[in-house]
Amino acid sequence: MAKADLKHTAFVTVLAAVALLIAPSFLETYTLTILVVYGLLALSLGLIWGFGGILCFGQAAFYGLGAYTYAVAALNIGESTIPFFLGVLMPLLFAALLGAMMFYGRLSDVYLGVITLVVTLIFFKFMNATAGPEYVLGTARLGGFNGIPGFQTLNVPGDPDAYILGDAFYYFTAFVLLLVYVFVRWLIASPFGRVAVGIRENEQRIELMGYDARLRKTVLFAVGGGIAGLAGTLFASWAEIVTPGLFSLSQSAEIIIWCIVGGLGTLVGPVIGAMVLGYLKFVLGQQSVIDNTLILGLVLILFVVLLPRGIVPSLGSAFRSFQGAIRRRSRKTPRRRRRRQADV
Amino acid sequence: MDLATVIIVEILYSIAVLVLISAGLAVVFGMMRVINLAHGEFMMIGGYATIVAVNSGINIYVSMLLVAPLVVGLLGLLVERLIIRHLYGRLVDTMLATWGLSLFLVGVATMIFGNTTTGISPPIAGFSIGAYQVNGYNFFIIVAALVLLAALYAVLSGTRAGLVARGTMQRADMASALGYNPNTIYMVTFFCGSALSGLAGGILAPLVGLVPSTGGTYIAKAFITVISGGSSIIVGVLSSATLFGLVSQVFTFAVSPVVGDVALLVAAVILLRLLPQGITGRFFKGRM
Amino acid sequence: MSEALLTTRNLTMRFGGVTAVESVDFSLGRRELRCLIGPNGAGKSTFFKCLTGLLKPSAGQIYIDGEETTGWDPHRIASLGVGVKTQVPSVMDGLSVRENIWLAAGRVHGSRTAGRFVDDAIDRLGLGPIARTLVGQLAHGERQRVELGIVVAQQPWLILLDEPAAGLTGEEVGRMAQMITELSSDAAIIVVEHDMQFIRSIAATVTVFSQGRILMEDHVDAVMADARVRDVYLGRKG
Amino acid sequence: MKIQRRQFLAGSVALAAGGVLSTVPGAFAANDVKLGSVLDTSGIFDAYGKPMDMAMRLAVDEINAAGGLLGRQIDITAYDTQSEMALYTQYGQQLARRDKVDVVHGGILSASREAIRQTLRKSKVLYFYNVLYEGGVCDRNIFITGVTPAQQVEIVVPAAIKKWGPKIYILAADYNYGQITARWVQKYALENGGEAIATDFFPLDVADFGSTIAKIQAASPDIVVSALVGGAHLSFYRQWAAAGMKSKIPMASTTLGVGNEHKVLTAEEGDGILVAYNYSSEIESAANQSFLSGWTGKYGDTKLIHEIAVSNYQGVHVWAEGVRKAGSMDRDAVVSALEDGISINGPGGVVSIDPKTHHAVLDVHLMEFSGQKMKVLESFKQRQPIDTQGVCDLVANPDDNTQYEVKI
Repeated sequence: MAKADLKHTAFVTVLAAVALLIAPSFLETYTLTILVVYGLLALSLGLIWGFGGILCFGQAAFYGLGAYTYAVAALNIGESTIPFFLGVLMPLLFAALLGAMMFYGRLSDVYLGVITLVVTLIFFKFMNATAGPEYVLGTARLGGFNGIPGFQTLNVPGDPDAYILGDAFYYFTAFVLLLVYVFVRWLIASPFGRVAVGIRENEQRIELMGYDARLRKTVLFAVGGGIAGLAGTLFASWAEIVTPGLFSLSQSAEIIIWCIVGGLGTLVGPVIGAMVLGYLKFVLGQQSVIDNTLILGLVLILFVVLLPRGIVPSLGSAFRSFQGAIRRRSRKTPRRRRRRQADV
Repeated sequence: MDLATVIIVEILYSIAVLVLISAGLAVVFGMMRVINLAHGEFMMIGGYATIVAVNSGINIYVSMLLVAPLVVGLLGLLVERLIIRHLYGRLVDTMLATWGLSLFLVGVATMIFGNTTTGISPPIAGFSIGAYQVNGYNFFIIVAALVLLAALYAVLSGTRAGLVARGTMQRADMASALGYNPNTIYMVTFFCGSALSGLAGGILAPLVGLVPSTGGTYIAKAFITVISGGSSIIVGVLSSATLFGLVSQVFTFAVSPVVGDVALLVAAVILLRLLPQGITGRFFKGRM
Repeated sequence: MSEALLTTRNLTMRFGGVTAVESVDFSLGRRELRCLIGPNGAGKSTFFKCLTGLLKPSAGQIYIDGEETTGWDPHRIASLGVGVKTQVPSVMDGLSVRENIWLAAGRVHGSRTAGRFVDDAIDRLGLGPIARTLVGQLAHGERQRVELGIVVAQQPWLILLDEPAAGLTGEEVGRMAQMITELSSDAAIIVVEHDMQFIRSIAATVTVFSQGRILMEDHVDAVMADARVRDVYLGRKG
Repeated sequence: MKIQRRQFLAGSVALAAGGVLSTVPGAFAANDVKLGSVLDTSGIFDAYGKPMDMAMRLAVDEINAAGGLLGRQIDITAYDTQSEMALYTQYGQQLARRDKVDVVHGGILSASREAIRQTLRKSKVLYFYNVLYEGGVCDRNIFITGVTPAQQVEIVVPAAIKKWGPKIYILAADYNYGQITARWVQKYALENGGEAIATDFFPLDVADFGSTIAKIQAASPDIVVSALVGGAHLSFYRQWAAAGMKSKIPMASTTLGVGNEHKVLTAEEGDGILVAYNYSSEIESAANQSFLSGWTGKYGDTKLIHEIAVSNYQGVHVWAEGVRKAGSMDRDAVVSALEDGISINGPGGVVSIDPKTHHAVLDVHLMEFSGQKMKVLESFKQRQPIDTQGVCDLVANPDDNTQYEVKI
């Protein structure tokens, strides 16, 4: 099993590396960079939702927190190495705290959704209300609705004047995405990850086996928060400005849509979903025939109703059932399974 | 003294608004275990229906109290047939699909009405309490919320349909055991819930500048109120609306509207942490 | 009963105004096989859930192997070495049979050596042919066996089984009884059960619950012969 | 529109083919002048963005019809940022690096300007930000043709105090613009014998002002000055009128009307509110008449025209004038030409560029809402951007690149 996993991971990583390397001949690297960042963000939710069964309506909170942490730290410190790590660490710690509060309180389902949503809203409202001069962290004004511009973007560690920009920045983010992908695959294949999947499937059973589900969910949630924060950090460096819009509900909605469209229970699915829809959004921005929100909404409805497992798993199972037909083995409809996964 | 009266009126008013904006969502959630995240957009459409009706010469009360609920109720029927009924029993999937619906409706409204703010004037003049002028329409809203709660109570406790509804709330298979088609019940429920959303949208339309994205400002509050209230429709909504209305207004007066909003949200987090099943999951169990 | 493995003292569980379990003093010896019976609502399932930690008792104490476990979370109780099978098969539908059992074995034996115990459990329960099938696709009886496999793989010294024979075919019931008898050579077992035939076939001591209290405790044959038991249990069951 | 659709289709096809998309707007002659535009023409800010887009296209049409710039036609590369900040960064980079435009006009909110300003500066693409804003941007690569708070406040506040009395209650949107404008109101109130007795800030999504209205009454000011922004805040004026306050406490505003709010409010709700802007369609001048008839010719009616649409229109013409004077498309040449003291005669009056700040010197008109129109009471010629002038001098420090917090 571990061997098959390894093979799978290696295969996907190499394929993705090749795709990311040749992509710049088709698209500008600044567009590709943001698509990769979106992919990373989708991966964070794909991990905790698809493999831990934790539906977080507020993944944007960690994304925004990562971006703001980086921006504030970069303004204060100047050199980007420490801010970069803080941008991952802060959301990770915050997610751990929030997760502990929720999971040790035995909240589930809808209530989990409400709390994460509400926490995101609090961030959104608070950040929007920080326009006054009294909201200063060190030398960084939080800036309210207008956000924080003009901070140091990513540089070669130790050399604040050697900016990582343009193509170099793209290759860096692509490398980060692959690295995180491999890390997450390893995590899922590890005993910890297997138990996490067990929790998604049946939390009570896992508890009755003697595992502490609360602790494991908290850890998984924190890892997801850290990855989202990493995406936020990279976004900040790409956009050169952070605004409260990062915490908005529509941002959270988009992450969920990416995962649904790409497919839950896989890691590649959400990443692909994010990239495809992210690109679609840019393309749609160049036309004014149909309202973009309308299209996004329609995509979400159609996927939930017609293709609830998302693109990648559907393709996968189409392939398997093709194999299955050859081997003349009958299987029960897999639809039931997905329903369980989504409802945990 | 006058100021105290004004503040009390404002608190009652904000509780009433929470009741109005949550009622439709609560009915659908309480009866069907479906969370309709397009609820805010249903309200927005109720608002537009009212404005269009008023502008085409229909009496404002007729527009708010009749046209808006009817239009949105019918829309709800359509939505139930096309989307919701494929997803019964899948709470999270319905949330996602209705989220998609909400985006879709915002898009449609934008294409029809544009993002320009529109609105109508409230039909009731302001009057004074001592040295203070207050918005007369606030009283209309407080009365509307009271009437709505009373009507809900009357229907649920006094009619045959209400009995079936309460049965269904307790156990989903009760209706079919009693010989009713659950499909019909769900359809009727969703119609009523949507109509209530439309009504709320219609009643609030004269107070706010309406834009297609207006729904977003309501959904979060309605969602939080309903979930925190728990599964009982009337007691749940009333208790959580009272709590949140009180908290947010007190902080709004004492500090600022932002702090009021944040206080409401923080109160919700604390409440859910302490009572993970909502208020009526712990107290008033089994009430309506 | 000087060597009691599990005792409860004055155990009480109330839900709102209803007292489901009232001042129960219960004791189980090492390697003892005990059945709990009683009519619906007698409190035996509530009692069972208090033992596993799924419910926190309102009053009273529980001791397992000398430690007080009152109010512990299920995972702490389980990690003492207690295996639990719930009423409705509690398994992980999205994972294969093997993965289900591996998770159980992995916690006790560590992920490196777990494989051996997994194979062993699969063999003992005859799950070999379906080891790679997703549990969600199995029939009810097979799922019951998978859950038992999960329990077995943990190698517990105390096993709590809630209605293991429910919904099984005649042949499967026989196999389950045999399995339980086998297990009882290494572990103490509590079985909550309705099926008198089944209880007879494992020939155990029986504790009868009625209205939240223990009505009597004796060998199955004596219990069956008792008039009070017939009144509250068999009589009502009709 | 047609071109956009073609782009859309091209994009979709490219998407289907796995992202094979390198040149989208390629259907133009190579030596055309390329004007880039980034505006929110959809999403919550489209009420500002759409008319701005229309105004920009009208201005370009006029220039092209008159023979273009330096004998070359202008073609437009326009992106809709969908009211989302991340898309500004995206399209800003796209305009500078892929489309290689000669100038960018656009940005609405200050945040959107800051999202693209540095990118355009680094890529040496001239940038025009044509919107009423909080002031203080000091950057040689940018020109700003909208009014700033001091230009408005120095006119509207003294007029209001003279008319109604000294005690002022300030309501402002809780972001840079509102915060800074509120301070200017406080300053000019003091200088004119008035006093700001209270200042409240509201996040942009606050729509319920009941408690605020009660608080204002408790303070009983002579005037309410509002710098509220957006659709949700419009509720304030409605609730204010509904409470019967309109006849009791008069109001002045620095923002109401910028998004055509005077046409959304009824006459009863709006009448009598005092404002000061660069433009009103009621201005009687030849330049305005020809602008209005041009707009009618292109779009049918003039109801969408608003303050910042006119700013955008004037901005495009200012830029064109600069190019003509420079006789070249070279950025540095155009900047120098603009710094030389260019002026045009726009619909809102004469617009000239202040070389020290790259901000506009404008006519500001004191106006009053009346029957859903803005009636001009008095015009003030050529008001200097004194707020930004206090902190910024690009003649002395051409390498400056900051948005100053204007000192008051």
